[in-house]
This record gives sequence, structure tokens and C-alpha cells, in this order.
Amino acid sequence: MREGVTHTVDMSVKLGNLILRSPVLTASGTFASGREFADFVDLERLGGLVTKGVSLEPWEGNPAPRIAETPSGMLNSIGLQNPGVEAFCKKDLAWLAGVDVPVIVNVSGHTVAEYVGVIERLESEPRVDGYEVNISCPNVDSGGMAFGTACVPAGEVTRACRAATRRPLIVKLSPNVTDVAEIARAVAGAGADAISLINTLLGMAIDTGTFRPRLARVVGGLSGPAIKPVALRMVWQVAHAVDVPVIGMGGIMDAEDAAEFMLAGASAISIGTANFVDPTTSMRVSDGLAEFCRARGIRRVSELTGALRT
Amino acid sequence: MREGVTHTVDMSVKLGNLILRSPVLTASGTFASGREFADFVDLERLGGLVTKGVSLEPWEGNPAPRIAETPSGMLNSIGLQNPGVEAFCKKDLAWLAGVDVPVIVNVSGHTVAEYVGVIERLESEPRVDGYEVNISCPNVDSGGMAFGTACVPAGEVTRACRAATRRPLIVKLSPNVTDVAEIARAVAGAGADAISLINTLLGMAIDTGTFRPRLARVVGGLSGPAIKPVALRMVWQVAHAVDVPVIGMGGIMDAEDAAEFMLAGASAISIGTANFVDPTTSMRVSDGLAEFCRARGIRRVSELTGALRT
Amino acid sequence: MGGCACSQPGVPPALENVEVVANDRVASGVGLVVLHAPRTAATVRPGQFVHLRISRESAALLRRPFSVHRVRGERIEILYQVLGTGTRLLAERGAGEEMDLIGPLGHGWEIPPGITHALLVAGGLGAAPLGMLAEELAARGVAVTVALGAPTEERLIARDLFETVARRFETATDDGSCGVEGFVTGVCESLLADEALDLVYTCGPEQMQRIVAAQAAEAGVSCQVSLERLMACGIGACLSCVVRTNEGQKRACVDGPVFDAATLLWDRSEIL
Amino acid sequence: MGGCACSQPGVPPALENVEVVANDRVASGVGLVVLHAPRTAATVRPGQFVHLRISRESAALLRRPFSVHRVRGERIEILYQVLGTGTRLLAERGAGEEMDLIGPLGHGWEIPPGITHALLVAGGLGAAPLGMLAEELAARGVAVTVALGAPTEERLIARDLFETVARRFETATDDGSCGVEGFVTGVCESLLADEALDLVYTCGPEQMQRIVAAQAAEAGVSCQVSLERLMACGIGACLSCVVRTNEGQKRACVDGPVFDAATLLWDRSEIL
Ligand SMILES: Cc1cc2nc3c(=O)[nH]c(=O)nc-3n(C[C@H](O)[C@H](O)[C@H](O)COP(=O)(O)OP(=O)(O)OC[C@H]3O[C@@H](n4cnc5c(N)ncnc54)[C@H](O)[C@@H]3O)c2cc1C
Ligand SMILES: Cc1cc2nc3c(=O)[nH]c(=O)nc-3n(C[C@H](O)[C@H](O)[C@H](O)COP(=O)(O)OP(=O)(O)OC[C@H]3O[C@@H](n4cnc5c(N)ncnc54)[C@H](O)[C@@H]3O)c2cc1C
Ligand SMILES: Cc1cc2nc3c(=O)[nH]c(=O)nc-3n(C[C@H](O)[C@H](O)[C@H](O)COP(=O)(O)O)c2cc1C
Ligand SMILES: Cc1cc2nc3c(=O)[nH]c(=O)nc-3n(C[C@H](O)[C@H](O)[C@H](O)COP(=O)(O)O)c2cc1C
Ligand code: FES
Ligand code: FES
Repeated sequence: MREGVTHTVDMSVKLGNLILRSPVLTASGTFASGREFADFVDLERLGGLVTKGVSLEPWEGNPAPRIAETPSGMLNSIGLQNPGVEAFCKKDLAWLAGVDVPVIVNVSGHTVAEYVGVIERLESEPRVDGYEVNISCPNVDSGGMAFGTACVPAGEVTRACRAATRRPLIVKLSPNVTDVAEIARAVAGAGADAISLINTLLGMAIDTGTFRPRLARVVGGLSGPAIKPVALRMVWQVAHAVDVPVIGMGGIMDAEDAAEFMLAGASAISIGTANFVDPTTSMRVSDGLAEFCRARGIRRVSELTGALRT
Repeated sequence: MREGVTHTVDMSVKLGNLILRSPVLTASGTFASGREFADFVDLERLGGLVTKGVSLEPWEGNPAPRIAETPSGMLNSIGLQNPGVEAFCKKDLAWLAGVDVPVIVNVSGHTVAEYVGVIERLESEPRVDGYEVNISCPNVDSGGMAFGTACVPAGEVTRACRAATRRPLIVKLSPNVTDVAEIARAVAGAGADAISLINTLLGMAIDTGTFRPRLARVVGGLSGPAIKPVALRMVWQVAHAVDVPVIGMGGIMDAEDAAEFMLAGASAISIGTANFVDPTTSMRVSDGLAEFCRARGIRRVSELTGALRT
Repeated sequence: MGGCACSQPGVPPALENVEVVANDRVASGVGLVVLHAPRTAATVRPGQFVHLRISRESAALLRRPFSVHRVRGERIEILYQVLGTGTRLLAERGAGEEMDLIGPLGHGWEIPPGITHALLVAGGLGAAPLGMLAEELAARGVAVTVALGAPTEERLIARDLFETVARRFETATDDGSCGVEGFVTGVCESLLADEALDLVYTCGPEQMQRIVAAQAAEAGVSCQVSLERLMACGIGACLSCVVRTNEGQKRACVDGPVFDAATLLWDRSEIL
Repeated sequence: MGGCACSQPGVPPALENVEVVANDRVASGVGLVVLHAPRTAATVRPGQFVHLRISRESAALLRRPFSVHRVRGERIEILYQVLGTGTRLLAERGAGEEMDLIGPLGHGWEIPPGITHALLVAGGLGAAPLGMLAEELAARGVAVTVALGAPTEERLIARDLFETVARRFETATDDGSCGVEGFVTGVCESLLADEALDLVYTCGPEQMQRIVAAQAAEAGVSCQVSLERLMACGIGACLSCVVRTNEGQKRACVDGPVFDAATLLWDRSEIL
């Protein structure tokens, strides 16, 4: 069966200059650098592996508790804990050298200079295929989301990163804004090759037993199926607002969900929280999307992109 | 048991000049004008009944399908279908004349003048105890949410409505904004006696069988437990930003949920989508909140407001 | 019907805790669940429905509307087609498990006094709300003719019930495995020509009901249809279930689900 | 332990479909579920856990981590306390029902070569991960002393197992209904004074583990503790389960749940 599927449906998609063998990527922060999933997933069948956020210096992240379950979703306030770009190169990229999959490094920073610093350090690393600039993390005090909620700073970070690399540059947007299309236009105008969305919605949960917030940091980012309707709406808005390709994510659990995002205008999609629920999700979605197309006589998965009938 | 509960816990709350016998209200658009729920709920035990949105002229609403179920939530694009303020007075207020419960009329309009027109017409109606100005409906093309997503128009509508009435004036905010606290300050500054939030999050769902949006209007408002974390976060932010009382809502299904909103800073709470799932929810939450307080030796439910320990 | 709730006062709906008595597959993808629901059983009228909460844990939040197919003592029977999350969960429920419902709901079939011969036209699961009606008509001495359609013989739902109560019973299957090969609308057309009918009652896919309504209108026979709409509340409060009629927008859950076909503005109405 | 995964290579975790063989209440609010899980049963080591998906339909999305209490042939046994949504659902699962798990997971108890006498201190459900350990120690000829604490006699979990394998078995209950009246830490203190121990293993409320660790340190005996943290992935990818140690932040799911008490920075660690 699977053989037949891969033979009849062309699963490759184009993201600017990047040609991916599948539209299924992994969402940053939910897949580490892939190693932990190697027992569950054939990493080489992924369209791309988007790493956990990497910063110039090591970041400690936020105090625990860092997660809370919510109806059909979860909150996290990990806070971009990571060992810094140097350790990332030594450990993660070294391990990834043995895996044939496009690697997109998710870049974090408190300042424009820090974002650029990470990219500059990575430019000499052959194992990096592109960058995803995270201007939308709700879990750090300065930088992060602050860049992603207004057009001017969003454009500035993008322009500075663009100047630092000729590699594919994806900018990841925050959903915590009044007009996501406006921000999308700003970053596309500043040179982004693609836009990914959505990052998490800022949320909160309270323990009625202790009268305390469930997250030590009080607020955190909401992800999972609960946010899918919001994510889909934003992908649809952004796909209509800009010419660059869109990578859609937010609550994708199965191939039907993935198809919804592509119909709304996404050229590729990312699996996030679902990796925790079922570590094989990315493979299931990949196979399921191929089957979805085959069953409908669709020859190329890319034909789904924007095929919504309104 | 219930007897004991009502005797030992003071369930009354103050919303500006309004003293309510319970913090439990019904959310606009989910309870009509109460009549349909009279078989399930003792309306006179509600803190207040917030009516479906009322406009100056009759509104047709949006074409069907108008709802779609989503994980732990639902989308709606009813579009404020209502027979206009005149018919509302004749039918709904006439029926409510026989029910001893505070009536808060939810007011909609395309223009500032329309909002004011509704209030002016209702000023002479003794059965009206207050207004909730909806500047946050995502389901109408002009007016509605447009007023609620920027400070200047939000302030303008509020000021105009304030000038038209001395009755309690609640302004209902949209969650589809970058900075809800800023909007809250604008409407509080313009004379709102209280702020209610959140209205629905703008979302979308797609039928992968037909490649069509599940809602005829394409986008609609997301409500239900899925949005609770976002609602709680916004209530918490707004309660810290303004001095006027806050009415919290968004996914409340039980007394624990209601307690979360009060701990985050709400003086009262509204039951919305849960009315569809269990038409007795408002009573269950009322009894449950009393029991919640009793079990913890809390004498007044109002002590929960803002009691979050951070 | 369509607004004239006067003619069907009925009892007010209530929330009722119910228990599954039996739950069996009756055709491929179709189940029959028997619920112990004394209040509903005692008060429901043909064409009314219940709004069922299949699970409290599920991420699928809303209730699901189902017609009451038959009543037996304190039990109601629901015929259901497995389509999505809710009906899949329903099919997994076994005897002894509990659920709750709101019911009885809606404005059911009108049985005008003095009618002597009625035609019931059912397509697929459309047979569900016509079961109680057929029994009630027969009990009142009204002659009942039934036209039942399905893709194949196996999918002819509630055949036994209709065969028992109907004076005349015709079937149509897409594959000709039972009765006429083709659509049930063909059978309807011949019956309208053959028989002296006072009324047509129909339920099934909206496209089919539309054709039946047109055929009845052509033949000068009045026609009642039972419509399906997406429903959140089921009790008239949310306005999700609107139906366009020549008297304005009506709510399928309280003004319907049964409407006089002559009042419907089909051209604007939604096909689910 | 704490980072030295070298000493416990184990098998890589896998997704395994499992079936409920039995699910019984063993004390008030405590259940024992037996799962047919051949791969996990064959490979799990004492102190490891499984990440269980209790329901696919539930709005509660995440898996739930549970220690493997015992292995019998192709079956694993899990002792669970009913606390919230997930464990309530678990308690409703009956024989024949299917679930899936990821396992075996985590770095379990270390059994250093040459030890002759170990003390196991369990508070409440803390007995769960100590079951397999007690059996394994006994099988290796290590003398086992067990101190088991609970609020009341009825809540002394896994008493039979410990009574069978332990050379010495002491209990403490809050109400004195069995053994010493008071906390199990009191019993632990006397045992540390009485017996010549090579190692203390403990699991239970974090506050209790902290005291036991301090007592062991005082007595110059090394101590291993099994920590509970909120876990999303369970496989080391999400960083939700961090534990502060003197070697930096560790992940409870892969570097733990068992840690050498001496490495923990208790003062900064989270009490669930
Ligand atoms: C008054 C009335 C009576 C009905 N009687 C019966 C009956 O006797 N037997 C039967 O099999 N079906 C009946 N239906 C249709 C039945 O309600 C749907 O098949 C069922 O809700 C599908 O639920 P699901 O979770 O399996 O599907 P999903 O597609 O997962 O449902 C998603 C949402 O769409 C709604 N929905 C999906 N299909 C329909 C539909 N056709 N009509 C209304 N809502 C729908 C669901 O209620 C839910 O809110 C009736 C519908 C109405 C309005
Ligand atoms: C390695 C490990 C082994 C465990 N072994 C056992 C065992 O053998 N027996 C047993 O009864 N319990 C054990 N626990 C605790 C068990 O995981 C929780 O009691 C359970 O997850 C509660 O789920 P719930 O849905 O009932 O509670 P809810 O409060 O509804 O859960 C909400 C969320 O919080 C998490 N959570 C709540 N309490 C805990 C907790 N104490 N530890 C970790 N996560 C928690 C849940 O997993 C879920 O993500 C273990 C925990 C860990 C980390
Ligand atoms: C635990 C966790 C950690 C995350 N870390 C990052 C991160 O480091 N960088 C980033 O851009 N997004 C991060 N995200 C956001 C996800 O990449 C994704 O945008 C979001 O979770 C929505 O998708 P989902 O609903 O499929 O999870 C994280 C999400 C989760 C749940
Ligand atoms: C079907 C439906 C109709 C609604 N109509 C209105 C309305 O007329 N005016 C308004 O201010 N809010 C309206 N709302 C928003 C609710 O009042 C409430 O703010 C929102 O649904 C969040 O609460 P919940 O999650 O408890 O439903 C409507 C919501 C739903 C689901
Ligand atoms: S379903 Fe709510 S009005 Fe009909
Ligand atoms: S639970 Fe994800 S890293 Fe430990």
C-alpha cells in the first residue's frame, strides 16, 4: 500500500529555493534536534527538521512547573532553554551530520544583534539548510514576542537576518496580534523567503486547590488542537496577504488537519504538540496526506495549497 | 445541603452600582432572553441575564452553516441575527417583566449612532438594568469587532454610550488584539462602569471532504473550553490594568473554571457555550461556587476576586 | 408546524439521565440504540427529537440531535448512522452505560384531523423519524403507504416496522437488489399518480425531500418534510439552525424540524 | 543515574499497543491495572516508567507517566492513584480495552555491584516503583528492608509483595492503625540507626524523600530518589520535566526519574 502511495503522489513541495521531499516538518521546540525521535520516526522521510530555538549564549529557561494541560491543548513556558549556538553546533549538528534531512535552525534572541549573531555563527556550518527566526515566543521577557507584535521591529529583525545570510530565511509569526497580515507583509517586505505560523497563543491556567498559577511563570503559550481554528484562520489571512510561501501549524494531529492547513494556503505544515501525544505523528501525517491525495486523484500534494473553495 | 450553602456563603457581588445576588451571569447570544432556559434554570437565581445582541433595526444574520464544532470548542458566525430593538422591547422585555432578575441588554451597531440609538430607545424601558456594549463581534462586516480592536474607536463608542445613559455601562472587549489592557484602559477612561471579556477568538474550519469552509461566512468566533486559557490570561491582564470591575468569560463549564476566573481578577463571570452543552450549567456553577467557598471557609464569594497567589 | 406551535403544545423539554439498554448494528454503518428514558418515552410525539450528550470526556463538545424512531414502554429507540466523532462514540456504548439527553424537542409531524391516506417517503436514515409516525397513523386508522429507498437491500432501514403497519409498501434500491432499481423519488411519483393521498410525509437527503415536495405540489397534495440542520442548543436559543421560509427565518429545533414544504424557500436553503 | 546513562543502556523505547487484562481497586482511590504489554514486560528495568495514552477521544491530550510496579510474564502491573481526569478515565477501563504506551522509559534504580543490604522507603503510592526493585534485589541476594508508610492501614500499598521479599518489613500509619503511628521518616531514622545499610532507595511525596535523603546523608549512606515531574513528551525532547542538580538542569524523563540524592538541589526544586 505505502509503496503505491509514494509512487503515485508527488509529495515534494517548494519553499522558495528549498525543495522538500514532503510538506511535513517538525515544529520548533517539540522535536529537539530529532535524536529523541529517531526510535519512532524515519527522520529522512521528513520534509525538514526544525530545531529547538537556539540563542547566542546558553539560556536557562523558566522555573518549573513549565507545562499545564488544558482542554484539547497545553500551555508551556519552557522559555527557550538551550545550551547556546556553540554547544548546538558541537552536539546537535554533529549528530545531524549522519541524517539526510533538511535542517532548519530556529533562531532566538533578546536583541537584533543576538539573532544576527546566531546566524553568523551558523553560516559556516554546512549542515544548516535554513533559518526560522522566532519573533514570537511568548515565554521570554525581552525580545521574543515583542519583536513579533509590531511591524517595525518585525521588519527590522528580518532585515538584519536577511543581511546576514543568503540561505532560506523563514520568519515565525505570533498569533497574539490584532492584524497578522500586516506583520506578514512587513516581514515579507523585509526579505523573508517564507513565513511560518502560528506560534503559541498567550494563555494562563490556575490551580484552584492552591490559588496559584499552574505555570511558575504565570503565563505561557497555548498549543494543540484547541488553537487549530485560530491558526487556520491566520494561515488563510497571511496566504492572501503575501506572495511568499506559508508554513502552517497549530494543533495538527492527523492528515485531515494537515490538509485543512494546505487548503487554507500553507505550502508546508509543521507537527508540534502532537509529537508528544504520538511520537510517530509526522510519519502518520505524511502517509495520510499521500493517501488523502491518492484517494482524490490528486497527483501532487502541492495542488492542495490554497485550493479552498469559497 | 444547598440550604446550608446559601446560608453560609454570601454570593452577592458588586459591579459598580449594580449589586448582583450571584456572580453568575449568562453570556450574550447563548441564552437568548432567558425564555428558552426557563425549563432548566431558575432565572431568578442568576446574578444577571445578559441578552442576545440587540441592534437598532432588524438584522438577518449570516447564511448557514453558522456553526462548526472544533476540538473542545465551537465556531459560530450567527452574525447577530435579531429582530431589532423595537421587537425586542415588545417581546423579550415584556416577557422578562415577569421575571425578577437583573437584565443587561447586549447592544450592537454598525456605527456609533446605531449603538447610541439602541440605548436611547431602551432608556425609557424600566425592565432594563444595564447595558453591555459589544464592540467585539467578529461576525459582522462593519462595526462590531472593528470598534474593539483599536483604542480610539473603542473609546469613542464608549463615550457616546456613556453620554446616553446613567445606567450601568459594561463594555465587552475582543480578544483579537495585541494588547487588551490598552483597550481596557481606553474604555475605562471613556466612562465604562465595568468591562466584560472575552468575546470569541476569530477562527476557521475547513471541510476536507468538500474543500469548503465549514462556515458559510468562512470565518467565525471560537468559544468554549478551548479558549479558556486565553480568556483567563486576558482577564488577569485587564484586572491589573483598570480599576473598574471585570466580568470574565470564555469556556467556563463548571465551578472550578468560574473560580479560576475570579481568582484571576473577575468580579463576576458569564456562562456561554456551556449553556448549549448543559442548559443547567449556570445553576450548577452557582451552587458549585458556593460549595467551593464553603469548603474553604470563605464567607463571601467576592473574596475570590483577584485572590491569585503569585 | 413552521411557527404554529399552537397545534402541538406538548410537554416542555427536560434534561433526562438515560441508560443504554441495548445497542446493535442493524445494517452496515447503522446502529439502533435503545435507551431507558421514561420521561421522554411518555411524552415524545412523532417527528420530535432528542439532543444527546454521548460523552462528557470527549473533545467533541456539542450534543447530537437524533429523532426518536420508536417508543416501547419506558424505552426510546434511536436509529443512527455512523458518520463522525459523535456517532462513532455512540456505536461504542454498551448496555448499562449512562448518557443524558434533552427532550422531547421540536415540532413534529402534523396529523390533520380527517385524513384517510398518507404517503411516507423515506430515503436511507430518513426512515428514522417516520417510524413513530407510521405507527401513530395506523393506530388512528389512517391508511399508510410507504416508499423506502436505500443504496442496497441491506440498507433498507426499519423495513419490518413499515411492512407491519403499511397498507402498501414499496422499495427502491440503487442497485435493484430490492424493489425498483433507482431512486425512491421514482416510486413516489408513481404512488402519487396511483393512490388517492391526503398528505405526503418525507425525510431523507435534502435533495430527495425537495424532489418529493415538488412532486407532491404538482399532484396537489400537501407535504411535510423533516429537515436536518447543525444544532448547538436544540432549544431555540442560539440561532444556529435557521431555515429560510416565506415567513422569515425559522429555527429548525423549535419551529421544526418538520415544516410544511410549501413554506420553505428551498433555493436559498443550505444543503448539509 | 543523573546523566550517567552509560550504566543503564537498556532498550530504546517504543510505542506499544497494549490491552487491559484486569483493572481492580486495591485501596480507596487506588487501582491496579494489569496490561498485556509483551515488549515492555520483556525489557523494562526497575524504576523505569511507561507513558500511557489512556484515551484518544478525551479533551485531556497528554499521556500520563506511570511506574511499572511489577512484571509477570508478558504483563506489566501499574499501581495508580485516582487524582484527576486521566486517572479517573483509567479507573473506568475494563478488561479487553486497548490503549497504547511509550516505554520502557527513563533511568531507573541503580543496583551497584557488591551491595548486601538495602533499605526501601516508600510513602503512599511511592511503593509503585519500588516493587520491581524489591524483587530484583531479592533475586540478586541483596537483603531488603522495607519501610512503608500510609495514612491508614488500608492504604499500605503493595504490602504483600514487600512482606514476601523483605527480610525486615516495617510500617508507619498516620492513625497508628498499623505499625508505628506517625510518618515513615521516623521508621527510616531508626532503621538507619539499627541496620548496616549500603543504600537507601526512596519514593513518595517529595517532602518525604527530602527528609529521607537528609537522614541517609547524615548516616553516610548513599540514597536514590525517584522524582515526579509534569511530563509532556516523556522522551527527552520538550524540557518540561527539568530537575535542578549540581550538574545543571536534568530531564526527569530520561536522566531520571531516579537520581542520586546527593546531586539534587532540593532548595530550588519544585514541589508538585
Ligand atoms: C432534528 C434532527 C434529527 C436527526 N435524526 C437523526 C437520526 O434519527 N438518525 C441519524 O443517524 N441522524 C440523525 N440526524 C443527524 C445527526 O444529528 C448527525 O448525523 C450527527 O449529529 C452526526 O454526528 P457525528 O459526531 O457523528 O458527526 P460529525 O461530523 O463529527 O459532527 C460534527 C458536528 O456536525 C453536526 N452534524 C453532522 N452531521 C449532521 C447532520 N446530518 N445533521 C445535523 N447535525 C450534523 C454534529 O451534530 C456535530 O455538531 C438528525 C439531525 C437533526 C437535526
Ligand atoms: C516518572 C513518573 C512515574 C509515576 N508513577 C506513578 C505511579 O506508578 N502511580 C501513580 O499513581 N502515579 C504515578 N505518577 C504520577 C502520575 O503520573 C499522575 O498522578 C498522573 O499523571 C495524574 O494524572 P491525572 O490525569 O489523573 O491528573 P490531572 O491533574 O488531571 O493531570 C493534569 C496533568 O498533570 C500531570 N500530573 C498531575 N499530577 C502529576 C504527578 N504527580 N506527576 C506527574 N504528572 C502529574 C498529568 O500527567 C497531566 O499532564 C508518576 C509520575 C511520574 C513523573
Ligand atoms: C513545549 C514547546 C516548546 C516550544 N518551543 C518553541 C521554540 O523553541 N521556538 C519556536 O519558534 N516555537 C516553539 N514552540 C511553538 C511550536 O513550534 C508551535 O509553533 C506551536 O506549538 C503550535 O503548534 P502545535 O499546536 O502543533 O504545537 C514550542 C511549543 C511547545 C509546545
Ligand atoms: C452562538 C453564540 C452567539 C453569540 N452571540 C453574541 C452576541 O450576540 N453578543 C456578544 O457580545 N457576544 C456573543 N457571543 C459571545 C459570548 O457571549 C461569549 O463572549 C463567548 O462565547 C465566550 O464565552 P464561552 O466560551 O463561555 O462561550 C456569542 C457566542 C456564541 C457561542
Ligand atoms: S439549535 Fe439553537 S436555536 Fe436551534
Ligand atoms: S517530558 Fe519532555 S523532556 Fe522530559
